[in-house]
Amino acid sequence: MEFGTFLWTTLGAMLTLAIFSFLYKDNPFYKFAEHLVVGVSAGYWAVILWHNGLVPNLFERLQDGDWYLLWLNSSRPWYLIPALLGVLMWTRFSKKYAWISRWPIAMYIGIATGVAIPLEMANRVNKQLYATMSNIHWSNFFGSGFLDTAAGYSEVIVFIGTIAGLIYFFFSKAHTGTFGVIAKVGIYILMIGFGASFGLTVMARISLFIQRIQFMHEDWALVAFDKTNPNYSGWFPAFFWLVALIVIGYIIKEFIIYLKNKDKPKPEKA
Amino acid sequence: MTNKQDTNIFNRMMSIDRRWVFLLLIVVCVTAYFLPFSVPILVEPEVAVIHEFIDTLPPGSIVFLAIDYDPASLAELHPMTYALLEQCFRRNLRVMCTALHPNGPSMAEAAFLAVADSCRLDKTYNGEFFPAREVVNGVDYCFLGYKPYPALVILGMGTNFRLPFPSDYYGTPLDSIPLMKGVQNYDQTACVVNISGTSGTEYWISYGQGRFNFPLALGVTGVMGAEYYPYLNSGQVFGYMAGMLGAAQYEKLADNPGKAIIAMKVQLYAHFLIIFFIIIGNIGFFMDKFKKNREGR
Amino acid sequence: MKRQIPIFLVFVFGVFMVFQYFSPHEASEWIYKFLMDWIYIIGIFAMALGIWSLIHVSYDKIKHKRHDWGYSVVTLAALFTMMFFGITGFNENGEWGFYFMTQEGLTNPMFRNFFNHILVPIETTMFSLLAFFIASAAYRAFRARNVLATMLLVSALIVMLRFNPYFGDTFGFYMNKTAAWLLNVPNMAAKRAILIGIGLGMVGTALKVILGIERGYMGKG
Amino acid sequence: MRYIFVIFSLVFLTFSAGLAQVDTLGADSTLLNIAPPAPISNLTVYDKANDHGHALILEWKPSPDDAAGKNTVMMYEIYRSESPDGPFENIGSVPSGNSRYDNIGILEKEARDYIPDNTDLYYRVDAVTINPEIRTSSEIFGPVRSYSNWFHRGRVPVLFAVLIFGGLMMYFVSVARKGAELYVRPLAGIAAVDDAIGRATEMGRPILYILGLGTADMISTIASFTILSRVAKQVAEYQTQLIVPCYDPIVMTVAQEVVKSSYLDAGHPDAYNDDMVFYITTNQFAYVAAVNGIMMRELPATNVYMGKFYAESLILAETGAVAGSIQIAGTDEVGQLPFFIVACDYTLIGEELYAASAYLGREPLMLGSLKAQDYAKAAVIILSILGIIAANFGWTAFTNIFKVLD
Repeated sequence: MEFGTFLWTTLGAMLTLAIFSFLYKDNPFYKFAEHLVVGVSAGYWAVILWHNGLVPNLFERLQDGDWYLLWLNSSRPWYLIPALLGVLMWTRFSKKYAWISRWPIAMYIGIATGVAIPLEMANRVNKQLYATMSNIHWSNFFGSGFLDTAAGYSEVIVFIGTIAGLIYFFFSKAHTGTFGVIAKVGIYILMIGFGASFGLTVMARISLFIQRIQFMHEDWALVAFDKTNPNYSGWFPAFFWLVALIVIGYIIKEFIIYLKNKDKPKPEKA
Repeated sequence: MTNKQDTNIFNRMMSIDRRWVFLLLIVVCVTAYFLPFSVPILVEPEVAVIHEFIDTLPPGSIVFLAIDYDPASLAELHPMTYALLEQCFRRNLRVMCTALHPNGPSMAEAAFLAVADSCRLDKTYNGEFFPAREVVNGVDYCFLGYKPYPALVILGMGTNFRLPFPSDYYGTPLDSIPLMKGVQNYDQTACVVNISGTSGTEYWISYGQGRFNFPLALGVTGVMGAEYYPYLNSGQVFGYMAGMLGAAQYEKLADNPGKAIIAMKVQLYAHFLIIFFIIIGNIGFFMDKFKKNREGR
Repeated sequence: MKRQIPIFLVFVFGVFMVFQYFSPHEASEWIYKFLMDWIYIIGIFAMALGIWSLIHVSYDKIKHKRHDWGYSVVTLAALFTMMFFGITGFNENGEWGFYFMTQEGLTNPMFRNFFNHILVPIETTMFSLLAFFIASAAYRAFRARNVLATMLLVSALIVMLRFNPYFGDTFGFYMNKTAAWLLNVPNMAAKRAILIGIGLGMVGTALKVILGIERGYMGKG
Repeated sequence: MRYIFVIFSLVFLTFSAGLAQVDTLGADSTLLNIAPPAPISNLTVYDKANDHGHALILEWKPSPDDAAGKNTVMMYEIYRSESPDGPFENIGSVPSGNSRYDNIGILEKEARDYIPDNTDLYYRVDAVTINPEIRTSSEIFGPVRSYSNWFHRGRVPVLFAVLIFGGLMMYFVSVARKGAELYVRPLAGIAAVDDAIGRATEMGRPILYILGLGTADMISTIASFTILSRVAKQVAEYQTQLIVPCYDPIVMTVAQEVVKSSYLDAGHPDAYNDDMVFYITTNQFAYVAAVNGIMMRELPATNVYMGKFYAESLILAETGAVAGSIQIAGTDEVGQLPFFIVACDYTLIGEELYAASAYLGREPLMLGSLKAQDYAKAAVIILSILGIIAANFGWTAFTNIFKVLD
């Protein structure tokens, strides 16, 4: 690895540690990393939207027109409409004409809600409804072995659970009597489902942390001491120790502050 | 929090500062990552059957390895490839390999290089001693490389490997590769193992196994796990490994601990730690309630 | 006027899009795609408002020397640096320059470095904080306070223990089976019930918006 | 899944056909001497239903030598012409074992795969062996025409669902308008919103309102705008501080408008300024980093999360808990609900998010729409019970009524 690349990796490693330091408390390292990433990501996004959004979707479509004719002579002049609407959004920069920006927003929301109505009805209601109308495997009702997912009784439980869950979501009826009992079953099913999916996610989240350990270990620490690297020089471990020193220094500083404040009464946390 | 000076042990158990949870989790994960101890791993039969199958092949048999993944799913799938390749070379089996994913060849090459390196050392697996050996390209393995249109390539190889791949990945004509002598199509291979992070698996099942009836084993990512599991029950696939769990099981079977087992070690102890904290919290909660009830009376 | 025209526009475009779904005709699809382009292009133009807001808030902090104003300098510097690298770069002949209409900026080595060594590590590390938060959330919230909380707790515990090897083969097998069943049966029922509910809620809200009953998004509560 | 894969492979084979032949199978094939396979039979071509035109579907009976007989068929190549005498152009191929080819054209005239509508077309299918020169052509089918359809028949159930639901909605809104009392059961999360604003005022700390990662075209974000307008109005009345960091510029623009008019309605237009609602960045974890910072520095009394949330839900909610804020969440993202339920004080589950605006406003018109949703749910329950009975007695005629085609 070249030294320049290693320096960049070192920066990545420092930023990684800076973010992890937030677990202890908000601190200057985290604040720096946070403000840096906000600026970088906003800039990145602006550039990407320019190059991959505006240029191909608008400029290239109008490029065969002439600016002094307001691109009206281009092959697809109708793309001037969204461009005009986009410019209308900028009336928000003025206090007096800001209300004009409501027009493009209204069109935006009108189009979005209009698209959503049939689409969501189809995907979330009609298709799920059709999916409940399935054949229960009566021949395999008791399934094979312990808690068989494919068994008939499991399918019946899915069906009953769905109905009970839906009943829980009734707004205009109090949860009393039989109705209340079914609604209660519904919320139990929801909670069991939520618990299961919480438990399932733990593994994926721990993996994310393992990957960060791997990054710090293999991509950074090992490289810093890799003498087989043809570009190896004393600067590699020097930068490793520099970062290590900063970390240790910060820990010592925090520890001293902790010792100083240990005997003082803690300020009441509101 | 409501009582100022209520500092009995149960109350403390209920309100451990979360920073202790964080610190312990870091300690546990980092320790488990770096310390070389082992954990038992529950081996499922669908993984064991692959290991068993390859272990009992006569020396010189050809295992066909299809590597269809890219760096995105490398973490889960590389351990499978490594353990499987090492097992094959130690058992003196020969390996043919394709990569029908555009980014697959670099994955396959990395695996061959790393495993060839590892084979240069004497090792003992499952109590059996294996002397060091040199793994030679063209003799012990043949890497065919990448070609587009997986369905047609898989079908073509069913007639003759030389049709889609007149020469291997490094440009050597197949006819001048020692391993390929007398090898025409899948009939001369013992089995096909598809390690895949893409839908390319579908092609191996329907165009490969479906047409040419070779024994097919799958290694897939955890996300794809549930999707292809039914093929195991229908008998189209004889063995199945899914995700990091499957990879760790294979490493365990091969007695060749690698990254998957390390990851599982971390996972296991991290899970234990979380469960430990949940239990501590609940003990505190119940004992506190119990005590308050008694005091109340 | 200021309020009527937007409501009218929402109604017209909304109703048109509802019926567009039922017509696969070429003409209808063309309009659909064109209107989707509108949304997209309006969104990009609005980005200028977003960037302006970011600059304005940061600049305000710096100008009035508010608490931690120094960090806002970092934000602004990073923003302008990134935008500068994004529109400059080297073309095929290795000539440096400003490239607005072509994509040299995206391959600018500094642009890539900022992306790979600042944005990516911070993003992935933020994401990995979830490992810690999932632990602390579990510790704090999984108390058997009542039946509901107990159910949440027990089903999460079973799924978390599903691959535990210390249970031995028999008990481990039952644990694994139970976890798989919980994920495929009650979880499935819960998801389906929620999805249908959400679907109706969405359609209801969207209809209210189109019909002008719901005007909260226009600030008419 | 399988069908998706088949369609996928068909589509890419269309593009690849000519190339694939040379590229993958060109080697030494002249050396192979194979008897020509039997041709396919019963070729039929028909217009693809419910589509935008420019598409036809071919079906045939496979060659007897496909996976049986001499087993020499490698693939089928599809040829098309505008006249029965040719010239026929190769437009695609499918691996053997298939007996269907969807010839989906590109809509632009300049494209290679353009299929003209309302024009006579002729098709032929060749059974091709491993040696591309050894092949057998089928008989020519035609003429056949492709049409564009004005109405999608497969979506009729959706049309009915939308019309009936819309009708219910209009009815109950008009009932409510006439002044009928409509009951809705109390929701804990909703009551908490009022309390939370009061609490913030007492403590003199701000309220943090997060609209989530949705863009303004998502209905959950639009629902969140409505909730924001109610919250902002109350906040303005209590003279508490409000912080709304945004992820999307349009969401920011709309939210500014919403908060501004809420302050106006509450009679405190001067208390509003545009910096209460501000943009951070359109990058998930950079946004989360910044919001986390705001939480730890401003220590809001209450965090309200309403809208679309992804993996960041738990990061936000746990940081909020560290900061000691009361947290109220609502999302329709099913995967994130467990985390909000675990980490927040109150969670609006799925549909409750959409009901929240009606609850907060307590306007009869809004409550009318809740009533319509309840009736629709009742209809879904009844229909699914009827449907499962029908399905298990084999009355597919009933269940098919509800089937939606794409």
